Amino acid sequence: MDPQIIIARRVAQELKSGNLVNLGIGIPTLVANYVPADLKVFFQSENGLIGTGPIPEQGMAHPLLTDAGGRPISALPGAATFDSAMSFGLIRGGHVDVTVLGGLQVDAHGRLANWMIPGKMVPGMGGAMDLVSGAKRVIVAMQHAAKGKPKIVKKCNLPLTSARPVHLVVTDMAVIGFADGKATLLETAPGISVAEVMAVTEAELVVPDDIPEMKI
Amino acid sequence: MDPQIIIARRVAQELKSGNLVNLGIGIPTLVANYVPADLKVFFQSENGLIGTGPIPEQGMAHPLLTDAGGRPISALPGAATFDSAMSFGLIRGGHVDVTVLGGLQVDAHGRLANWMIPGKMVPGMGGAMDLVSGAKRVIVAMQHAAKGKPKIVKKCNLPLTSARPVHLVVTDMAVIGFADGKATLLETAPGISVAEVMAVTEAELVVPDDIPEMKI
Amino acid sequence: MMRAVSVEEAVAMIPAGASVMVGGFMGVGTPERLLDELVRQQKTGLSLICNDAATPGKGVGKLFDATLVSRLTATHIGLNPKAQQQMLANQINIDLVPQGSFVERIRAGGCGLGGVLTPTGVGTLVADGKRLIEVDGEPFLLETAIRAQFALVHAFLADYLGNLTYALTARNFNPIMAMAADTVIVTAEHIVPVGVIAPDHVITPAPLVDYLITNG
Amino acid sequence: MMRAVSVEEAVAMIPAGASVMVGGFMGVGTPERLLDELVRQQKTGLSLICNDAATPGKGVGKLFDATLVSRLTATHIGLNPKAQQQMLANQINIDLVPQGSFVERIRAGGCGLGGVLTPTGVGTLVADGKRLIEVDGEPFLLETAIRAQFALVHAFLADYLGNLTYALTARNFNPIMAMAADTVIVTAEHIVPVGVIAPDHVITPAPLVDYLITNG
Repeated sequence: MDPQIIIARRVAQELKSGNLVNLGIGIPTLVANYVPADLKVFFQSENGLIGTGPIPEQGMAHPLLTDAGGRPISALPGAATFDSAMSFGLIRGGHVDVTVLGGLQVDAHGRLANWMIPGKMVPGMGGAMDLVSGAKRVIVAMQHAAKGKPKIVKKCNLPLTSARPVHLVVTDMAVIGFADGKATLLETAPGISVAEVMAVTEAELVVPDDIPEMKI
Repeated sequence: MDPQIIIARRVAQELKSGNLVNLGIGIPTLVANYVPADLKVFFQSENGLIGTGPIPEQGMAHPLLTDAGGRPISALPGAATFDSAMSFGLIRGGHVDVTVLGGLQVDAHGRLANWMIPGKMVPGMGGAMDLVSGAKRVIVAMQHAAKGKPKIVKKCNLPLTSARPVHLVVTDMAVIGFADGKATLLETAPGISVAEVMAVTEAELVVPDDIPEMKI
Repeated sequence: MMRAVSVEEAVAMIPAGASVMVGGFMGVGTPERLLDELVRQQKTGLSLICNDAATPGKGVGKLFDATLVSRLTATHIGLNPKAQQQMLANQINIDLVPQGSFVERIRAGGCGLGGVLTPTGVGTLVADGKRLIEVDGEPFLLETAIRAQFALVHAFLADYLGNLTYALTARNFNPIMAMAADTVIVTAEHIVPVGVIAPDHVITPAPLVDYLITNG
Repeated sequence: MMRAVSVEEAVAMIPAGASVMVGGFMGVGTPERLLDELVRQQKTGLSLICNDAATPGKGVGKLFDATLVSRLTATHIGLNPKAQQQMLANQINIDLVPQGSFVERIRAGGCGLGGVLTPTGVGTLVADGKRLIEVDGEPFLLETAIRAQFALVHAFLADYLGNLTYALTARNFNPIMAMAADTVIVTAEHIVPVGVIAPDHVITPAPLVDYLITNG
């Protein structure tokens, strides 16, 4: 299975009926494709919409209805639009139940870096800092390693997105939680051993006796 | 002429076309009655409306359309409604061009007390403190003296509404400004002499050579 | 996910002594059915957060009639003699807040802000015990966030998902309070199917609402 | 009082070097005609306040194409390579702000607040040079108010008085910026008679608008 699809499928299982969910750009966007049809989830687009629907059919897009990347989207029945102050009031105020974001690095305590590579990539933090500071639950969806280089590290050498730790990291190899402020291996991907995960994880990992396999 | 009508007529002359105006309860409310028909003034009701119209005809009132005192009002074509955060954003943000408020005392520098008589009247400040702190121009509309006791005093012994001075006080006897931080007599009411004004004014008054009579 | 419940069930969830925000301005835009039921179930010792005390027999005035309030945060209580008597007899602990600061404190509570800096109240009694913070040489009061256990909100239209709109001056504090409480309970003048309220006309998006009171 | 003017007249009022807020999110909800005219009139050295740099050829992207921007306050510029090049070449002085803080700072500027306390950015690069203020033991960053000389706003409907509504995700920063500038200039998809926009659907009340660009 495609690594991105493993991640998206597994993250989708974290969503509960009634959740207000904000998905970041990249792998997180794919999560919407794997939400069971009977699960009533509200997706927020931080440019001002709750109730984002699929990409509209050819010829049905409206230029004033887009996602945060400026791409045409649709709105489901019961959608709501609002200004940016409200959008970030929802985010920072803890009204977003789950946010799923991409990551460059996550440290041993769950702190995320995902907005800047000094001297190289300075696009700006957009809404990421508010999402990590404010959402009830923050899930990072990313590849476990970049070209063999661990992304779950002892200490981030990239600038942090927030001092607040994330709740869960879901990669193509593992699910890692930070319940007691320590990176803890919770699940491995199908066919991946604990040793293989450890080999590409720089942060010290708490490894409980029983590590179930992801059910995807 | 009724003292309240003298005041209301004179205050109405301060309003300009396009002004956003907030009128307090009491004498200030009467000001709306004396605005020339060709002057396009927007009246705000701080409970969430711009474009307040006259009291509706018998049987035409709606229970969800009231002024800040809870009394039925109407809305003019082009009216706008909004929540209280917006209402006070408009007030504190300097978008209200003129507010007209009642007063208990005004001191020699133009500082107003109008919300509390300790141990006697503690209704609360409502929106008065925001209006005096935020409106572009603050006009106090009040009787010059209460039972012969001056209301324009050296120093307020009642709690201040704001540390920011008001711009103009209009009474049944005089118009007083505070341009240089000093109470200055600008006009007298018809038939009232400067000496009569001075006799019931406790604050030191700057009295220019030429004091015109109010044109009402 | 919003649940539709009877008014009895909803109020049964509110314990005596709870902190409760109630929408409305002089009783306009107040969830009367919830207030009637609070009285019927005799929920005593409430910490009430409401713009005003309305009038006896109307809106939150009913809570004072039944002496259910032990703390009150409000901007004015001038038109409810019972609330004033209870305050002067020290039966109610009262905190009077300027209206603009009142709504910003609630907004801050709902939007994840620690507080706001306002010029309102600087140099007055309201500044007592509050931090004065200078920005570019200008003094501001730090007004900190307020939240409550329950927000009782009255809408004009609610759809089956919980999207809300408000009518005219009945909007006032309702949408702000709907963000600032752990549990949000809503009454509506009309309950309508999903899709009846256009996305651009939704003021309170569905995920903010916990309980909607059913008709009858 | 709002005045209807041509796009040429409106932009002629903006001097080179002015501070200008522009509504829009990735070019959606941006007043394109005003941007085209800024380019035509070659208004150089602008201090631009806008959520993002859009993309070349679209929205504020046009200002970077024409190298008219010398300062930029934004939340991300990742999708505009020209803006990134100009930043890396030190042709633009750039201030990156988290999106929730960005909109709250503008809201504060428009609503007469000195600033807000936000948890976003605490413990990150964003905290550099900012005051850390504790409330009940929790650390917050003080984010101060932003205003501009001009706000360029794009609405969906504008009426002859200047009342505005917005459509779908094109609302974003427009109504917030419409409160935070000395002069507010508006383009609208449709100009309609007074009364066409219901009072409850007005997002920006008429008194906030200084100039409305006429059709054609």
